[in-house]
Amino acid sequence: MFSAVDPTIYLLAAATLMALSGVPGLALNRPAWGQHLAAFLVVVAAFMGEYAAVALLTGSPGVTYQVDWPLPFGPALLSADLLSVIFLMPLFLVAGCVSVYSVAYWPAHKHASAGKLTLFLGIFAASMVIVVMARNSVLFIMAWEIMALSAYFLLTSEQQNPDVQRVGIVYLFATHTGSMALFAMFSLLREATGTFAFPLSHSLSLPVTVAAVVIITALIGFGGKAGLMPLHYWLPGAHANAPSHVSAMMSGVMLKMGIYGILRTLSFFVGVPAWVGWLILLLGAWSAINGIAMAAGQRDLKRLLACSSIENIGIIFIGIGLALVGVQLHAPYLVVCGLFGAFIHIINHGLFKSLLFLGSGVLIHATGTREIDRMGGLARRMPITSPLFLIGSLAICGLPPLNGFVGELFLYVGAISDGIIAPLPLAALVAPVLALVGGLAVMTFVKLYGIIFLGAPRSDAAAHGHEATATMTAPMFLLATGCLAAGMVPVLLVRLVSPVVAFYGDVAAPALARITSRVPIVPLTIVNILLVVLVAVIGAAYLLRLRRLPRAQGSTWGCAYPVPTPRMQYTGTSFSEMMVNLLGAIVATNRRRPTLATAFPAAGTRFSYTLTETVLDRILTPVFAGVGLAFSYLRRVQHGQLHIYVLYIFATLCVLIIWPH
Amino acid sequence: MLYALVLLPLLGALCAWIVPDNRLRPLVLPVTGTIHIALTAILLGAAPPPSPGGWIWLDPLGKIVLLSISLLFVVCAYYAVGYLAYRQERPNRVLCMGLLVCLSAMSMVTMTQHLGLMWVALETTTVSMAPLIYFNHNARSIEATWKYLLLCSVGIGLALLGLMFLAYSTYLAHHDATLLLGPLMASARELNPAWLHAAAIFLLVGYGTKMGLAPLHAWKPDAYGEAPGLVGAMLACGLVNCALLSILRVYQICLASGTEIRFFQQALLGMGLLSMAFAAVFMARQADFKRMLAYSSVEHVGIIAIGLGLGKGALYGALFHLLNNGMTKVVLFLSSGNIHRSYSNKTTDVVKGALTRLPWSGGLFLAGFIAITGSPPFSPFISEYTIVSSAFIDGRYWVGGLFLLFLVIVFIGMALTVLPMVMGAPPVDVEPNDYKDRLLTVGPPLFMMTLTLLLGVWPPEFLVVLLKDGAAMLGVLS
Amino acid sequence: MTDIIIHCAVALLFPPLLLGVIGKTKAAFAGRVGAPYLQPYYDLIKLFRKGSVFSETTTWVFRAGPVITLSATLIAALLIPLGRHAAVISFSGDLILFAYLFGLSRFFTTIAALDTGSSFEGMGAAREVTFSCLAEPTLFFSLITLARMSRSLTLSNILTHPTPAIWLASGASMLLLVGALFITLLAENSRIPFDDPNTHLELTMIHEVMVLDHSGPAFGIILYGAALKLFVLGAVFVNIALPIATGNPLIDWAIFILAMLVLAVTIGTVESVMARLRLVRIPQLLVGATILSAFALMLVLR
Amino acid sequence: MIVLADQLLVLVMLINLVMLGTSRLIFSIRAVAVQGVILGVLPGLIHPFSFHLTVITVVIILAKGIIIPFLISDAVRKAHIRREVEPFIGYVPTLLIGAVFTALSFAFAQNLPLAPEHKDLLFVPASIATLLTGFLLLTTRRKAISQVIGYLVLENGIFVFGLLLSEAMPAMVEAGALLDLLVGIFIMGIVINHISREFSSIDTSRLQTLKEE
Repeated sequence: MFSAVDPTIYLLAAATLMALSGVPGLALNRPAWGQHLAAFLVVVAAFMGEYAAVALLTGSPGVTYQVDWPLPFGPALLSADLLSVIFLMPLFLVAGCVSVYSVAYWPAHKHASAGKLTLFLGIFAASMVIVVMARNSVLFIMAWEIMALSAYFLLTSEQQNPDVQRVGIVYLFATHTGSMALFAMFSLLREATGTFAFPLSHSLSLPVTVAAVVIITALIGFGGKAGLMPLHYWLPGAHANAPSHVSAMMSGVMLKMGIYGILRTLSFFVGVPAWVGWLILLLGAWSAINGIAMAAGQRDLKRLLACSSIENIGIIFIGIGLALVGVQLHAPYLVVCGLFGAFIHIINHGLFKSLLFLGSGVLIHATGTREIDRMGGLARRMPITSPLFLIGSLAICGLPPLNGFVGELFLYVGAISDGIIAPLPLAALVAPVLALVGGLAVMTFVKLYGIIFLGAPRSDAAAHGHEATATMTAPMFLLATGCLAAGMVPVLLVRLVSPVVAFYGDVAAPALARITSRVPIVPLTIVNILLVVLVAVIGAAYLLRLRRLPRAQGSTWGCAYPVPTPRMQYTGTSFSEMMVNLLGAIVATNRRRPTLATAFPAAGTRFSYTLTETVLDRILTPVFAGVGLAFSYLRRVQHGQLHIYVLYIFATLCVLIIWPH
Repeated sequence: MLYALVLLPLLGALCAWIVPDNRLRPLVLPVTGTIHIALTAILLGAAPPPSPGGWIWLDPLGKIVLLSISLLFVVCAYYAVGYLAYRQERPNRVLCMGLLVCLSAMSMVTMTQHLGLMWVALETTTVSMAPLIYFNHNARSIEATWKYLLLCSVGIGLALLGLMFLAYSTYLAHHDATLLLGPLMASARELNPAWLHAAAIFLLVGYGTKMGLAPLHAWKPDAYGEAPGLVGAMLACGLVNCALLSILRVYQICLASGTEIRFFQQALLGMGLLSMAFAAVFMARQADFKRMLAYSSVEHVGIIAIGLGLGKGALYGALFHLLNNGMTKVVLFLSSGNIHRSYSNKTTDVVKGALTRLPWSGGLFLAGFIAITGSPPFSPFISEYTIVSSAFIDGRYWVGGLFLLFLVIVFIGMALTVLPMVMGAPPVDVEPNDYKDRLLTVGPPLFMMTLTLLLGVWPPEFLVVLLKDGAAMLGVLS
Repeated sequence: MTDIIIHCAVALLFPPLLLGVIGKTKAAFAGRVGAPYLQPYYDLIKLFRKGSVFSETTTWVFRAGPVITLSATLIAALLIPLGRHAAVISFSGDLILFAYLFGLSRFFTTIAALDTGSSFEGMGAAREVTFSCLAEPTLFFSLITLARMSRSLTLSNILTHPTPAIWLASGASMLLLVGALFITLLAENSRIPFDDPNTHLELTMIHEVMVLDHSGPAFGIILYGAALKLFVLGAVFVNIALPIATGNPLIDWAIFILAMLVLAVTIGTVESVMARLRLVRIPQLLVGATILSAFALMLVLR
Repeated sequence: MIVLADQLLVLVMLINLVMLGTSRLIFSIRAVAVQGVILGVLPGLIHPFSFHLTVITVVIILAKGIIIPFLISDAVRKAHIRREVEPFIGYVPTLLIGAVFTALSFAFAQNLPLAPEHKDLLFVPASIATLLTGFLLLTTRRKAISQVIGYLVLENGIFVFGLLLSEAMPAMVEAGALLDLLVGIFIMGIVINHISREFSSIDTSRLQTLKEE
């Protein structure tokens, strides 16, 4: 049924459409029309893209397109294999949702930057399509850099804000260092293969040191983009300060491009060195624990979500690491489950993180702040957003019956089944790590959801919050439906991902079926349904009971204190204070503790703490300051004294003369 | 027709001298520039054969540089009309004449095969630009002019001595001194190595001073900083490229000699890396954005030198970068000139929020920054990537690694200067003047930026062939 | 089939009795007569007949909390083997689901608490999620230790795997496991020394303070859910600590119920002889339990 | 005749040392003028007579011996300065360095092979010594005028070497070189005038506002 037209051309057409979607808006003198048109175009492109992705997944062969461009890097090759598809699916979905959302969230009549934002959003999405389709390293780098730069322009939409400027510079620094690492990596590959085209998969065997350099540079370049610790330092600030729908794209899709890069690079090798798997596993675990620990202590809604992205990226890396370790240990369960876990989590994270970021946009729209300690009680005022946000929160905690659980389930099964009986059963430690991460995630998102939506409003803005328009909630609804469907019927996800795992992990179909059969997909569905039925039954019984019995309204029990005020509620700060204290070894905090003179603190006495961004605040900033100081000494050679300048010329002459011929 | 390239600007200069009206006079520039680039276009398609004496021949290397300067000039010429219209308070006779004389001399540099004549033309460009640096007539600009003049004169003097050494080495070989490129290359293997070596050193230092390779670059920040943006663009693109062409000629001779090239490449490589390092150190926290552009020019001259020093595949990149750097620098200098005018200030303490006050100029400056730091889809990326990848392909990992390291430092330094300039809110305490973006001050750099984008994505066929021919002349087997 | 019916019946009906036994034990230690064994049942029946008071700040989350918590716990109860009999629902990998169901119930308990806007309930919720973070790795260490021993991913196999023979073979690690699990059991069910359900000072409570505002049937559901949770985790503990199987199903059931009652008495004893720990000490004890279980895993892997 | 050329070259080198040792600007200018005249005479001594040669001799003597010194001394008069004050390195040390440089240039010249007809001449060492003297003046003197003089000396050094080639090279190049020199000095003179007007002094140590912090 898909054989008529090659799906790859659909993808390219979709990319073109998205790239150009913002252009009419610049020409039209009614910017709002341009925005609507752009949203329409992106949605069309998204449908085309999803259609092509499904076609490729169902076995339609992809064609490689070759463009003979006049640059000295060989022909530009474009094609989409199954690895590309797994990244394209969330990309198109999120891009479509975000573009619809942006019409109401960043309307042209309120924001002068809307035209620019729309333009770059289209270019951003299109460049990512090209990133996963490029089969020539220079084309890849170009698309990669366009992606990185358009992300920069997107996140600095509010460029007059000094915070935004600062995080913009940090982001640029991070992405540029990463790009330089990639320059080195691809140049080394070019040296090894003699062509700028990507090597075929499993065709490359390099000397040990070269392979090590290639992989390390790839980890720096791609891992930095993905937000892998310790190169995550740009991420919290960037995601927090970008417009929310941009954060959704960046977190839901762009971070995955880093993962794509690493997966693609690793696929070149005949055999990946043994240490790589362990290193990735370690970095993944570190990112997961540290990321969620950072998230736990945040008060800024979007910074919290951003830190949780680091955690999720860590989980994906744990999956990849398990797979690599599995290859090395000849443990098929580990390979298959690791890959399943990673791929499923890639899709899932795209769904629920975008959902949460879009939700945060609605909240910011309604309250005008990102501080969760100034929100509260919004569930009453936002009857649609609130349950959608709850679904996202449950999903991101990996709780059944939502989709987040499915990916983690695979990782657990992999770690416990094969990891535990391996000669070096370190991989099994993934299970307690994931458990700890899961526990922290529950804490974090209970706090997030509870403080924002529940209780009484903590500020006027929160008290007058309002529900968003349908253009904003509809995309969220779509994403939430995705979370729910994938979680209730996980077989959907498994069917989606199996061809990709078979393709990437080079696993034969029978082996794949044998291994997936050990992962409780069908029982999980049954249990999920049972759970829903139970909730429905108990809930119905409870409600019936409630209707029969007398009920009264009252104020919250204040433990005999008669006039409780909203300010007496627990805040996000107080909620996580204990945990942050316990996590002192992982995340450093900067506490501002008031000095108390009398038994009762004076009015206006505040206790607060902020998390120290260890890499940024403790390492990079001092290093930069030191280098700046050193440079300021070096700069004295340009002292303005002409005769010494002449001496420089003379000295150069002398040096060249005595230089060994 | 070749001679027209030289004579036409001189004629223009004469017109500029004659026209009495300060308002009308600048119009000579675009007229001349347009005809010049039209002639260039024709000549690029079909260059005449070498002149009978062999003195005049527009070879591929010359064509590349000619294309670059002609483009530069026409863009600057149109810009000048808008710029000088805004600065009517200053007499512009000297400026117009200087630009035209410089164009004439630069055209001469590109087409001559005689190193002596080339030297004369190059010295003419130096001298003709001196009064233009002094355009603003204040203490700072006189200081800059003085330093420029003295250092460049010393440099050009050393180059002259180098030429004499070269001539003497031919004299030793044949009892007949010549500075014609053809005979020099034909007999390069017979030249006395000691004299050739000395010649190479003196020419490198001499022309290197003109080009601004570290540590010979000391005049650059001062001159670029104090000259109007327009003149800065001429210096950074035109003069630098002409000096570079002279170095390329020496490179050709060294290559033909077979032995000297190793030293020459090493020296270029060393100075190139040093230039990038210098630029990296000076770019960070640069308080004056025009001086920052000067250091960026030092950096890019260094990149080209590294490309030449690496040889082989990097040569294509070096030649392409010559073109790209020029084009991007023009955008940066012209838009920075606009920003300077609008704020009446060029320190980054005051200049903030340029995107808000001058959306076009600010945007162009930002785009230029992105382009010059080697980000796709702009053309400098292509050339820089060619150079760095061929460093790795040659197995010169240290060169490649240092190159990338310096690029990162330069990028950070430049970002820390540029981004606060263009972003944020414009200062409130500085009285805004009536300067606005106009078609004539924004259109030319915008055109150049578009061209940069085009070359970065799909360079036209003729250019690719031209660059390949040029690289072939420098030793790449096409 | 009989086993399934017995399983469901025991799981549904038995849990409140555990609370009654614990109460009685504590009363005995205090030298009081104490409430009857069936008092929790009376309480539940009474609560289901009472009217409710709702705070103005609450939303549907407040009502959904107890319902979802109970549902999740019920399903967890179906996943574990009782009395050496396979669980009602049993599949490979169910141990992970088991642990995560508690996560789900915790999520809803705590957000229901936050829904009231009470500072005390917020405090309780914060403590609950914080301490359970520390308890969770222990559970997983224990489970993977057992999974490694039994080479299975099914709770029914894992939990029925320990036999007296295994106890003899690797007693040290089993002992460590049992110790760790007992601490987890106490912590997860908010018993002394972690929490005192009978205290009257809200500032020191964990679980009880979270349900201050619930009343009527909702409170009944919560009470029942808590008992069920105690039962489920207790059953896990008993399966490991008392690995006696006779082969006769009915005798096994009897042994199981007896063992559970003994466990209740033990908990009651612990509650009577120990004081509640200071809040800051609780994490230390929990981390200690984690280390015990990790050590057990190491011994098994050796 | 050739011997005379050698003696003149020695004189050129002596003048170098004189310039390094003196503090009086007018005296330096005169010394440069003398050096220029000598350079003008030199071609006539080493090449057979021709019309071309006569023209060159006249032009060089005019330019180097008369016009340029006049321009500079005019600037000196206008700026009311008499002597170089406080060079960056004292007169005696510069003199000593100059002597060392002269010795070094002899050693350096030994390494360069010469055509047989130039074998016994001092052109190469004299050229290099003069060049180095020019550098020394440029790097040690404070006044703009002194630096121009240093530049002139540097050019003279180059010119001395050029004499070896004056026969073999086309005239056009020499003429061009000379013209550029003239124009360069002329513009330098103008610049110096502007400097003295702006700063009421032509002490280049004042010209240090353009620098990095």
